[in-house]
This record gives sequence, structure tokens and C-alpha cells, in this order.
Amino acid sequence: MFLLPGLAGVMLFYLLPFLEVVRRSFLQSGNSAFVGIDNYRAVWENGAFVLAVRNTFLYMAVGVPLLMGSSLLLSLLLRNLRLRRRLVSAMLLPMAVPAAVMVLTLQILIDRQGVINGVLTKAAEQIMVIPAFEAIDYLNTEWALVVVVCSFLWKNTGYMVILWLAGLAALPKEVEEAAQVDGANRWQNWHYIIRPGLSGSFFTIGMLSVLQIFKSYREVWMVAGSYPQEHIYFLQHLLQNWYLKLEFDRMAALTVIMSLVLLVVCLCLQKRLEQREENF
Amino acid sequence: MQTESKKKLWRGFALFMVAMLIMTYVSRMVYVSRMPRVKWSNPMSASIRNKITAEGTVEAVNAQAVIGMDGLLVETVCVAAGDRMEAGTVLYEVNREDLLAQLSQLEAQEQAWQNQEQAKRREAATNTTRAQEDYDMDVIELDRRIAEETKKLEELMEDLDTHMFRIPEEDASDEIWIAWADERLRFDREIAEKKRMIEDIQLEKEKILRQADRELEDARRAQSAAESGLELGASGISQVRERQERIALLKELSGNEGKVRAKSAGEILEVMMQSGMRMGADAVLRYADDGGSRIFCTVITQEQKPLVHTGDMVQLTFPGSAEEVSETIDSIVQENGGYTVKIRLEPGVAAGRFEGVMELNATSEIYDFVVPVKALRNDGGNAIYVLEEKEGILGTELCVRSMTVRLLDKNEEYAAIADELLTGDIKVVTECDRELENGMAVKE
Amino acid sequence: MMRKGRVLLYIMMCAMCAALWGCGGKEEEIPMGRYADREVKLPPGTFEYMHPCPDGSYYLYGLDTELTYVDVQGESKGKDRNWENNANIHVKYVVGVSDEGASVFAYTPRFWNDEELEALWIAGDTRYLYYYVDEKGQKQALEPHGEGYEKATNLNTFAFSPEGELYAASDTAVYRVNVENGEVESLFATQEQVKSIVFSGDVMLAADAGKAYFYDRAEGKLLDGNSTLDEFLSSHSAGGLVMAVSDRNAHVKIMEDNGAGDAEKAGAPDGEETGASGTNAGDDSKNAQALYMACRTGLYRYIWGGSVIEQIADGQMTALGDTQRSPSALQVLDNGEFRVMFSGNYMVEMYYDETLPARPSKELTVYSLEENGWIRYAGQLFQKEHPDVLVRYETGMDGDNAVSKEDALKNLNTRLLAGEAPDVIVMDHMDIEQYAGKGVLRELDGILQPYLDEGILYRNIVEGMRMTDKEKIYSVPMMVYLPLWLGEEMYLEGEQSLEDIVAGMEQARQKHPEGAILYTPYPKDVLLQTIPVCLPAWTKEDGSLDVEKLTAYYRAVSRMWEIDSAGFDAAGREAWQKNNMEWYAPTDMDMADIGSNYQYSAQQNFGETWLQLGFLMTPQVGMTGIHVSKANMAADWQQKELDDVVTYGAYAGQADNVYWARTIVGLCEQGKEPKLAEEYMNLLLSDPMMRKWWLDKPRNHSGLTIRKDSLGDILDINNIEFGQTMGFKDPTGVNYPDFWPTEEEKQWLYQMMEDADCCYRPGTMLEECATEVGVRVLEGGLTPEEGAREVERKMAIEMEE
Amino acid sequence: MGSRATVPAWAVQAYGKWQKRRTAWLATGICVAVASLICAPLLMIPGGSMMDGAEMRQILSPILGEGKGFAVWHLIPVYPTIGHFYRLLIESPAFYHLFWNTVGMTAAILLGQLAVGLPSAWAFAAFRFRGRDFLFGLYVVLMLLPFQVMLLPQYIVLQKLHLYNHQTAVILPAVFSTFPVFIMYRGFTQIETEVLEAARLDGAGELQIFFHIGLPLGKMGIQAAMVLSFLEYWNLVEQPMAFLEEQAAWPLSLYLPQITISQAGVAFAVAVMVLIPALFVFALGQDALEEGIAYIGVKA
Repeated sequence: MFLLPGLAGVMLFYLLPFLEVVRRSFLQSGNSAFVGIDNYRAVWENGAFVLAVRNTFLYMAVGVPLLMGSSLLLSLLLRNLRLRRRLVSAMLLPMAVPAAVMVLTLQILIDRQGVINGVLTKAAEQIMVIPAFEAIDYLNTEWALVVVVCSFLWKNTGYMVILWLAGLAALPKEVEEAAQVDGANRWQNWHYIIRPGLSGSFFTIGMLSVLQIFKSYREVWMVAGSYPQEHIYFLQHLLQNWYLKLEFDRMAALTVIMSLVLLVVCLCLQKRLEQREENF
Repeated sequence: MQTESKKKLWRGFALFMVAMLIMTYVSRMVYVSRMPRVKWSNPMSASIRNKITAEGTVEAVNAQAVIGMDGLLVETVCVAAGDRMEAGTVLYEVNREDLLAQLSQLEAQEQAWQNQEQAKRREAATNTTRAQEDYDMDVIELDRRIAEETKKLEELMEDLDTHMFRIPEEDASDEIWIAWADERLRFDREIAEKKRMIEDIQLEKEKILRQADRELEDARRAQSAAESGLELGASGISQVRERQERIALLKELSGNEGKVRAKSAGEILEVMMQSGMRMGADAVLRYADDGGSRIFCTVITQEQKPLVHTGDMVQLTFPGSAEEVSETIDSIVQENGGYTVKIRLEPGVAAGRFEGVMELNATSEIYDFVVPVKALRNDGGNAIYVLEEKEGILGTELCVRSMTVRLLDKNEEYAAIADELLTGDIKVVTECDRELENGMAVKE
Repeated sequence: MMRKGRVLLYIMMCAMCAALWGCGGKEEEIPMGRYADREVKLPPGTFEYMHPCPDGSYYLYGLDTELTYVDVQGESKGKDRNWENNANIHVKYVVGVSDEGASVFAYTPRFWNDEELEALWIAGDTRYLYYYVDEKGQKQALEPHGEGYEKATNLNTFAFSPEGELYAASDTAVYRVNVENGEVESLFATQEQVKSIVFSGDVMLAADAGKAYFYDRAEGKLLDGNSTLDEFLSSHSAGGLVMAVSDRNAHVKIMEDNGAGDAEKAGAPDGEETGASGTNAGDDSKNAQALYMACRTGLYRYIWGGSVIEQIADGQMTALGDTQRSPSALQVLDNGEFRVMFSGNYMVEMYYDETLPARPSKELTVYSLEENGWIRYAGQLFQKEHPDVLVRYETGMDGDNAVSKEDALKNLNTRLLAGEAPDVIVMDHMDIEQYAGKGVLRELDGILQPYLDEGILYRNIVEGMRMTDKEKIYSVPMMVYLPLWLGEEMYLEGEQSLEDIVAGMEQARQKHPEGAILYTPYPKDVLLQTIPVCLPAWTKEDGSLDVEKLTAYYRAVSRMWEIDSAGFDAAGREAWQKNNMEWYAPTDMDMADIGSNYQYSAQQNFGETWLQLGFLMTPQVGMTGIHVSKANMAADWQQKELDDVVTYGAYAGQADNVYWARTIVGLCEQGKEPKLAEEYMNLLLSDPMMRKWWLDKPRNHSGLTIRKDSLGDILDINNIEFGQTMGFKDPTGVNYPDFWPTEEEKQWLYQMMEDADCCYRPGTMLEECATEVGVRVLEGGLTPEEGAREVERKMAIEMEE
Repeated sequence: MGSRATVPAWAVQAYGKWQKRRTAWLATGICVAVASLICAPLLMIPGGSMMDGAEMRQILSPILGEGKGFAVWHLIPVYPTIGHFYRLLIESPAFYHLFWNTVGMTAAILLGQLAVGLPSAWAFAAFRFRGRDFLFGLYVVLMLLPFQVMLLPQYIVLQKLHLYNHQTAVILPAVFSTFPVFIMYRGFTQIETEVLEAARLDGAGELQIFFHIGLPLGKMGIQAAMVLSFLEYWNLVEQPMAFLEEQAAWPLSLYLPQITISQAGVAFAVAVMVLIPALFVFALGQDALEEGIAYIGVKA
């Protein structure tokens, strides 16, 4: 009853379109002929797909834990600070910056002749007395992924801190206090009280991190274009390029694969979490 | 503390939003006030009254010449081609010494000739008188003889009469009769003879008189010839005449101090002498007489051509004179890249003018789309701005769009344009209070 | 609870689906019924106006045509009440006719040369003369006079009331005119010239371009205005607006502007579809007192006192919308039909046809990534030629706000995939092979065949567009550019290959160790100038990248750049760039146009010798541009020791006979109006359209038309249309003819066109990639080999996809 | 235990306090450092917004491929100018138009999400029905689906609903987005099921429970969701670009979606103007968040 209005809208604007995607994944893009699983096969056998999946996984494998870890750490630190609000606001700011401006800022910083290289060169010359610091072409070398991850962290840390803080705030303070009174140390406190209390949030924030990874694509694209350095060629690039090439059929197939994977992961995670919660 | 800062925040936020709202209006106002204001009109269907102005030249149809004073030395030329001359304008001066020398020489010749002529005339007169005298004497002589014979005749007649009265009696003898008769016969013979004599004399008189008369006449003729100089022959006479005329001319000239003056008004077209030159008998100066007629010539461009037709009424003015005439175009001829228009002017018109300006008020055909010429711009082509509605960020706005058009015709005020897309209800921007650019938002 | 939830869920889903398809179903159905028109055959003569009589008969009259009566049966009874065609009359301006056939009109005397008239004309006094012909044909001069009437006033509009009274309007007032003695009585002042007058009972409604005036003839006073009508008039009067009432004798209360009941009554049909309310028009006209108005945008009905004016016929779909004509009279017939007279001897009857769809069923959509004036123009022209078709021209990337090309393409693809393909796509900067391969584009062989058979188009250019894998032509460029270089004869002459140019540059560098040779400070420019002639050679038969060729290319251009850079130090180049920065910086789409760059080439050249690579774009301006350029160079370079005469020629890169295709048009397979799209294509390929080639100047770069005769026309100096448009023929215009291409040059150009068979289409992935990497190669970041490999790597991903 | 006994109680206390304070200081230090690191690049924005075009061009010329060396950035412009702000705030009514569009759209979306997402989240949290897990998983997956894939089918749906090219085309899908449901759900799960059971046993209606227990307890989740949603939609680019053809309906994020160097100054100014309301929202949102937490604390 509470769900219905929302569900109706979700169906209309998300599920129905998604079903359309599923349908199209079995059709040929030009003439809508039924081609069975040809599209899936085409995706599976695609070299670019392999590359993109690898990159995306790498990105996620690096980005998500880093983001979650760093933001959790920060939120734990922030939790009882008086400056909390200001600091969190400050950390949130990158999210509010228009993408275009953010991209411009990034470009200024990380260009081969950009500010960072400039600073590093100068630092190398003056402080470390290393005569020739080779300027790094961040976007056109292996550094690209580092750059992408860094900017991802930069932009999303505040976001995640908010979520962690919300989760932390929901923890019953008395338990913690009681534990402290009982002389539990920091680690014990974390291990026995905070961590279990956050396990729900853990799932949420993990998912949202993945979501943010997907969303960070636009900036990557704006900085590096449709065909970036091969380490930052993600599934989104593939999708986008397929879209531009009218290969909606493959795109749909890829989406279905992706969502299936996601659904499975998601359900498993949820199951586990719930089991744990129940156990706890 | 907490609530207070919160209140402050809310207040700040509200303040910011209000400021944004106010600024919204401010920027709108600024935007609108900076928007060019335009006026527009629909293109009209109209004809264009085109004022075609062309400068041209005035040429005289026939030029006149001033004949040089043959053999005279030009001292100074006082005019140049293109000069205006009035009657009495000094055209040139001749060398007066030369002139006087020539004059005196001529006069001497004339004098000599006169003297000779007089002698001839006197002789002829004497001859005539003599012939007359001969004639008169012959007449007198013959008349006397005639009178003599006539007297004798009358005497004979009287004798006869008397004889007749002495007619014998009837019975007179035959001898008497015969004697009488014989007598009478003698008388008759004598009378007849006398009459014949008189006739002879009269014939002779006639003959003599005729001859005398002829002689007299000859003498007279000779005299008159002498007096009139007939005996010089045609060339001789003209020579004399010429000389006399020349003398008169030279005299007049010297009286004018050697200045040759124009006889009528006109303009000098060509001067063919220079000082120090001895003139021949040909023209030294050509001029257009004011009384003659002229032709106005001008060249119009290809664009003007369609508006100008033979027979069109044009206004002609001539710089420097107040004259203004209406004439019709006589001919339009295509000549190297342009069209030469010729207009023959009435005699006396445009006297003394070399340049003229033709003005033609040509009314074109009716064009479908005529806009004020202000609406026309040139940006590498002829274009107009048309008013359109544009969907922009601020919703529907009026904006101007540049439209390239063909220019068919224009005058100072209006321009006729053409383009496949033109329609009668297109809004053509005619006025704006600042420079427009394609796509610029404007207000009416 | 759970079960209930699930059932509900299913119900919801079903409902959603139903709603969705229901929605779709509704969308399909176009409401039927709208007003259509049929032309009325008019009696011989040239008629401009019509006077409707209440019984359905009407009078026709024109400026110089006799009054003709057409009775209810539609039979013309001409000339029974005629007026004298006075030889002394030059133009009859305005005429009014009464129901009985009395008429009044204004004229100007014929004698144009009459000095007096001329003087009047010059003085702006174009006063009309008037006369009146009564119903029996008795003519008498009418000399308006009276208080409040100035002699100089012109009466432009006349109307007889049902009783036969004559009303007239000048541009400042409305008068009542006594036809017997010409006495004029000023009734009320108006803001503008009243254009139409109608009578409804005692009330006379006079309308100018922005206001409606109601005058009570019985009371003799001006009544309150009506804001609804005023608003309508001010927005619809352009191009002529005519009015008629359904019943002239009914005295209605017009003024009740705020009558709530009326407003409601009139408001109801407003919300409905146009067609639906149109159905009622006939019935309503019998019982409701209404004012009808016809103008360009359509036929409107206003129920007296209401607050809405409803459109009952759309101008776009009837003869009313014809922009060449304007309505001059409207007659309301008893059967709900209307007669509309147009100036220009044209009359239609508008009738309600239930079988016609209410909206224009035909819509031709034209799409291009960037605004293209030529295509826009063609759309407008097409719409003018097909009044029933609405041409929508859509551009993906708007000039003001930079929607990126990818985003624009994404939106286009969305539409294509959703089955809402435009009918015509301008394929510039799009991947034609991709779209053709996906079956988006229609093959054009059939359409183009007649053109090719008759030799109208350059076959080689059209054939250059043949797709390799499908062996069909899917798109055709309307214009092309040809590669051209401009430089000193000593180093280069005639046709050149890229190697020759490099060699020429070496030579020049040896002779002049200092100064720039190439004509740009930007490495990107060098690429832009050379990639087009090389790019087509980089793809192997199987579609893969020919790395060797690419490496060779990078070697050649980096050598060029090296040679050029040897002439001055980095600081010099930087200074040059700084100089240029303000108003010239290369962008993706910018390209070196030899013809139009000449203005600043002279000022900006940095060294003693120079070379310019570019493309010939606008034929005559381009060619003349070269001449002007040559002249400028020669003049400007004298002090800089120009070695030899400046000359120019074609150049080839790794590919020969390259042409740069632009305004590439393709038709969509899925387009909704294939026939119209075909016609549109034919319009594009027609000579009149091609002659407008100069409209195609997104950045002032139009090309050489692929239609042979049009190209000839364009290069014809006497082409009056071009001359008039470009201002050549205008005395104030620039005097180009001095630099016009010579006959020899024209032939050379035609020959180049004949030879060009290798198509370069900008905007491919490969090009973007090669340019991006190329800049790095030229700047020394990469070696040519590395660069080529980098491109290969990126392209490999693309190929894989 | 014994060792502890040797230390006087006050010392232990003092040490504990000191340790606490030290930790606090340390934590503050770290957080401030991180926050400033995060904000550092943003400091370029105000500087950029007041930087003269020529200066910017000059210092960035290496990036533009027009010079050697490295780009630098002046945090405080050498030639500061308010020209960009003047151009933006005084001369560009379009900016305001889009600004209000954004404000309106964001507000509508947030309100809609509250109205729709809140009950959904509650439903997921408070009721256990069949398929709940699957449905929830679906929600998550739908949330994660990249927009590119959804673009086409959403377009078709919107087209069918006659919403295309209308602001609702952006608002409606956003309102029904599963993202806030997901976050708010997390907030509600903190509520112990026993509390609900107890309330139900007490005969409280579902609505009552929702309003009296759910809402107050889930408040921070709601707040977080709102702040995050705000962030999300305040700078929405892709949806409006795809669904809004008419420029008049665009949000501010499309004002300058791509920046050329000549526009950079104005773009920075736009960024500043965009950041200001965002700051307010953060502060106010957090305020509310605090309050909510405090409220919960009191209740609990």
C-alpha cells in the first residue's frame, strides 16, 4: 500500500523501459528481427568488451574499497567533532560543482603541461634536487586510472561520509557509552559495536559507491573523450560508443548481462547481510 | 545558539533567493534595455521611381570657322579652345608693322592702277567726243544735202506745175503738143531723178549715221569700259576687288589696332594658329556659334539601361547655367561596356556649355517586394534583416535573421528586392537604434 | 496481506501497460474533419475584391475591371451595372459596392506627365478623386467636403451599410458620406487606417490593424472597445485581415466584453480540438451571432461578447495561408461555408470536410548536426511549394550552447532507435558507413540515376560516395572543396604531392634560413590542411588501418613542421600565436580556406617566404580571393624579397583526386514521408537550389556545386542573380570582376571536378584520433612511429566494438 | 587491575581527558587536512571567476597547446575583474531563467521523491512480503543501470506519454527514481521490528505507525537522501539534454555544458553561483539532520 504509488512510477519509468531493453537485446538493432542470443554472443566475443570489463572491474576493485574505507575512516573521525558540519559541507562541495567546471579544473591540473606536473617539476628541482623530473602525461599513460580513481575519490568522499554519518548516527549511543564505561578499547568498540551496527549501511554505501563509479563516467568522458587511454576504457565507454554507432542491440545485451550480474551480487550480499544481522 | 545560527542560515538562504529574484528582474531589464529596438514593415508591391543622373558632354552639331587673314602675321592669339567668345571678343592680333607694310604696298599698287585707269578713261572719252562730233558733222552735211536736193525737187515740181499750166490748146499743133509733152516728160524724168537722189542721200545718211553711230558707240563703250575697268577681265576685276577689299580690311584692322574680333557669340572649339605664324586663307579658329544646335551625350551603365528608353523625357541641366530643359532621348547605343545616350537639343540650348547633367525619373515596373533602402545592408551581398520568432533560453523572443536577397533596383529611398522566399507578410527591419547582428534578439 | 499486495501488484502492472498502450493508441488517431477549400471559377476579368450580398450572391470588382454580379446560382451577370472605364483614370484605388450595386471609387487621373500632377506627386499629395455610380449606372463626381474633413485626406476604405449609406475611412478617421452632395461627416477618429468595416444591425464595426471600433449608428456614438478583438487584430493583421458577420441585420449587443455567461459559452469550444469546433461552425452560424475573420493564419470566429476567438480553419492548411495572396473579402454563407476573395483574381469556397485529418498529416523532418543555411532555405522553399507539408528543420548542435557532438548524436540515435527518424539527414561530420550499415539510410541510386544518366551531376563525385561494403550510394554531397596550394613558383609548380611540398619547403628553407614557411603557427593547422588528402588512403581494403601509410604521413608532416620551425625559435612562434589568438585560433571545424583567408594572410606572415595549403571553397570568391591574395602578396612581399611569382595549384596527399564532401544529404529508410523526402532531394539537386549555393556558409565556406550547369552559372560573371546577391552588380559593391577567374582557370577547375573521385568526409573517428595524436607528434611528444601505433591502438578498440 | 590501582583516580581521569582531547584534536586535524585537500582544487573556482580572460589565457597557454612549460594557476588573480560576474549577473537574464528552472525542477524532484520514495522505503522496511527481496534487488539494479541504456526506452515512454520536451520529462523519472528509496530504506531498517510489532499490537494503524514511528526514526536517512538527491539533480546534465529540446526549459547545468577557454571565466562564475545555494542546502540539510538525530536521541 505504501509501496504502490512508488512502484507504479518505477514500473513505468524504469521497469518497463528495462523490459524494453531486455526485449531489444534479442532483436537486431536495424530491422528488429529476432536474433536470439546472437547479441549476447557478439558482446561476449567482443574484444572491447573484455577490455572494458577488465578495466571497470579494476576501477571498481580499487575505487570502491578505497572510497568506502577512506570515507568510513573520515566519518569515524568526524563523528564527534564540533566542526563536523562545516567539514562535511566542505567535503561535499566537489559534488555541487558543475561537471563542466570540474572537468576544466581537472584538465588544468592534470594536463601534461598542467599545474600538477608544474609543481612536481619545481619541487623535484628545488627540494629534492632531482634534475629532470619527467612530466607525466597522466591521461595518456597508465597513470590515467590513477587520475580517474583520485578524482573519483575527490568527488565522492563527502557523499559517502554523509551516508556513513547517517549510519553512525543511527547507532544507539548508549551502547557505545556503556561499552566505553566497560572499558572497551577503540578496536573493540569498532569491532563489536560499530561494525555490526553499520553492516546495513555497508551494503547501501557499497552499492552507492558502485553507482557513483558508473556516474563518474561523464567526467572521464569529458576529460578523455570517447576513446581514452586503454586503462580507462570502461563499460560506459563501450555503451556510449555503441549507442553512437546505433548498436543498441549489443548495448541492450550488455546491459542485461550487467544487470543480471548486479542483481545476483546484490541479492547475495543482501542475503548475507540479513543473515548476519539475524545472527547478530 | 543552535537555533539562532539555523535561523541565520535560513535568513541568509532566503536573502540569497530574494537577491536572485531581484537580480532576475534587473538583468532582464538590462537585457531588454540593451536590446536594439527595431521598426519593421512588410515589403510593398510598388514601382520604384528611380532618379537616374548621368553626367555627360554637350557637343555642338556644326562648328564654324574663323578664316585667317591670309598672309598676315599673327602677333598674339588671344583665345584658346574652349573659351567663350562674345561678339567683339578679341580673337587674335596681327603684327601691325607687317600689317601697315602690307597696307601701304597695296595702297601703292592701287594708286598706280587708279592712275592708269584714269588715263585710259580720258582717252576713251576723247574718242567718244570725236566720234560724236563726226557723227554730228555727218548728220549736218547730209541734212544739208538732203535739204538742197529737196529744194531742187520742189523747184522742179513747181516748174512742172507751171508747165502744166502752159498746156497747149487742144488744137495746138501736134508739135506743140509734142513739145509740151516732151517737156512734161522731161520734167517727170527730172523729178523722179531728184527723188531718187534724195533717197540715195537719205540712204547714204542712214549709212553714214549708222557708221558714225557705231563709232560713237564704240567710243562710248570704250569709255565706259575704261571707266569700269572692264578691260581688265574677270580675274583682273576680282584682283582689284580683292585688293580693294583687302585694303579696306587691313585698314579696318589697322584701325582696330590689329585686333581681330569675334563677330558673334559662341565658344571656341579649336585654335589652329599660333603667334608668329603667317596665316593662310584657311580657318585659324573653329567655334561653335551660339545660334547652332547641340547634342548631349552621356554614358549609362548596364544597370541603368533597363530604366532608360528611347523617347523618355529627361531633364537636362548644365552646370554653370540656369538653363533647364526637358528633352527626349533620341538614341541609346551600346558602346564599349556602356550605353551611350544621345539627346539632340534645340538650337541655342546649352549654348556655351560643355557639360550637362541628365536626370531621368524612371518609373520601373511594379516590383513585388519593395523595402525602404534603409533596410538593405551589404555584408558581402545584399541582405535584409527579417524579424522572426526564436525559441531560446528565455522562451520565444523576437530576433532578426539575415536574409540574402537579390537587389533588383533601388533609389535613394526604396529598394526592390527578390528572393524565392520573400513573401508579402515577412517583417523587414527598417530601422534600428543600434547595429544588428544575425540572430540578435530585438524588441519592437 | 501478502497475497493482496501481489494481486494489487499485478493489477497495477496491467493498468500501467494498458495506460501506456492506451496512450499510444490515442496518439495514433488524428481527429478527422477540417475546413478545406475549393477554388471558385471566376467570370473573365481580373478581380481583386468581392462584395458579399446577404443572400449569398456577390459582386466582383477589380481595380480596372468592371463590376460583375454573380447571383446565388453562381451565374455571372456581368456588365448590367457597369461603370465607365474612364480613359482619364489611371488607377482606381478603392471601391465600395452596395448590395444594390451602387458603387463608389477613388482614382487618380491618368496623366503622369501632367506637370501639376507631377508636382502633387512630388509634394506627396496624392489625393484621390472620387465618383459615385448609383445602382442605375448614373455616374456623378463625388467631392467630399464637410467639417472635420481636410482636403488632403484620402478615403481608402468604403463600405455601404445595408440601408445604402456610405461610410468611408481615412487613415485617421471614419466618416459618413452623403453620396448625393459629397457631404462628409466625421464620426470618430481611429489610430490607424481602418481596413475593414462590417455592419451588424445598428452597430458598425470598423477595424484597423490594432483596434476594433464599434459605432452605434442609431445613437450616433462610439461604443466601448473590445480588448479580445483588439488583441487579436494587433497580432493577426499583417498580410491582410477581412471580416464578415453571420447576420448583418441582427442587432446584437457587442460590447459586453465581460459577460460571464457569454465568455463561458464561447470558452467551451476553445479547449476542444480545432476540427471539432469547426464542425459546429455551420450550425452555430444559424443561431449564434458571430463575427468571422479571415487572415493568413486562418479563419476565426468570434462570438459576440465572448472572450475567445477560436480558429475554425488553419491558414497553413487552406488557401488562406498562401503567402503570395492576401484575402480581400469574406462572405459567410448560410450552409456554414465561406467564400474568401483574394487579391489577384482568386476566390475559394471553404467547406467543412469530415474526411480530412484535422492536422497537417504530412511533416517532413530534416536533421543536421550543425545549422546549415542552405538546407534551411531549401526547407522553406519546399514548404512554400508544398503548402500541406510542414517542414521541420532540426539541428542537433545549437550554435549558442555547445551541446557536444556525441550528445547530439546520442539524441539523434535515440530518435532513430525509437522509430522517429527524421526524413532527411545532413550527414556532415557523421559516420555515413555506420548509418548506412545499420540500415538507417536509404539507397539513393534510384534517385540519382537520372541525374547521372543525363550528366547533370559530376558522376565521379557521386560515385565517390559509394559505400564499399554495400555497393550502393546512401548519401550525396551537395558541395565539395578541392585541395589547393598557394605559394612561390620557384619552389612549387603545378600539381603537387605531399612529398613535393616537403621538398619545396626544404628548398625554400635553404634559401631562407629564417622565417616561417607555412602559413600558420599552429601544429593543428598543418594537420587540418593535410589530413583530408591523406586520410582516405589510410584504410585498407578490409577496413583496417594502414599503419605504414599513417607512419609515413606523420613523418612527412613532422618533417614539414620541423622545416618550418627551423626558421624561428619557440619564442617567435609563441609571439605569433599570441598575435593570432585574439581573433583566430584553430578549432576542430576550422579549416584553412585559401580563398577567404587572404585578408589576413598578408598581415600575419612571419617570414620571407611562404606556402599556404588549403581548400578551394567558394568558387569565384575563392578564385578571386587567390588573385587578390596573389596581388596582395606580390605587393606586400616586394620589400621581403619575394623570390618568384606567386602561383597556385592542386595538391595530392597520399590519396589522389581527393574532394572534400560537404552538405552530405541522406534520406532515412524509416522516414515517414519517403515520397516527400525524395522530392526534397530533387529540390536540393535542382539548379535553382544549387545556384543558391552561397547560402551554405556555416563558416563562410560554401563549396563548389556538384551540379555541372550550376557550377558554370556560378562562375559566370554575368550571372545576374549571383551578382545581385553578392553585391557585385551594385555600384557600391566590391569590384570583384577584376579578379574573376579566367576561362582557362575555369576549365582547369572543371577538369579538377571531373577528376575528383576520392571522397574525404570529415568527422570520422580516425580523423579525430589522428589529429589528436598528430598534434602530439608535431609537438615532439611522440615519434611518428609511436604516434601511428597509438592511433592503431585506439582504432583497434573502435574496430573491436 | 593491580597496576591500575597504583595510579590515582584523578590521574586516570586526567589522562583519559587528555587522551580524549588529543584524539579529538588529532581527528580534527586529519579531517581538516582531508577537507582542505578536497577543497583545494575548488579554490581555483573563485579565483577563476574573477580572473581576466587574458590572464587566464596566458597562464593556461601550455594546456591550450600554445606554449612550452607548465601551466600555473593564480589563486588570487593578478588582474582581478568582476567582469564575469557582471556579465553573468547583470547581462545574462538567461542565467536566471535557467537558475529558476533548476530551482523549480530540483524542488519538484525532491518533493516528489519525498512523497513517493518515502512510503516505498517504508514499505520495504516495515513489511515483509513475498518477493520483497527480489523487488528490492530489482530496485537496486534499476538504480545502478547506466543512463545510456535507459535513455532510449525512457524516451519512448515519455514520448508515448506526451511528456517529451517538457520539464516533467525530467522530473517524473527522477521522482520515481529508486535511489532515494534505497537510502531511506536504510534509515528505516534501523528501527527495530519489535517496536513496530509492539505498535501494531497496541492497535496503531499503519499510517499512524508510519507517521509516528517511521518518519521520526528514519529522519536522518531521509535527510541524507534529500541532500544527496539535491546534489544529484542540482547538476543534472544528461536527462535534460536528452529529453528537453526546448532551451527555455533547460536547467542551469546545460548553460555551459562544455567550456572553451574564452568562456572559462564565466563558467567559473556560474560555478560560484551554483555553489552558493548548494552550500546553503548543505548547511540547512545538515542542520535538519542534526536536529533529527538529536530528536531521535531524545526520543530514545
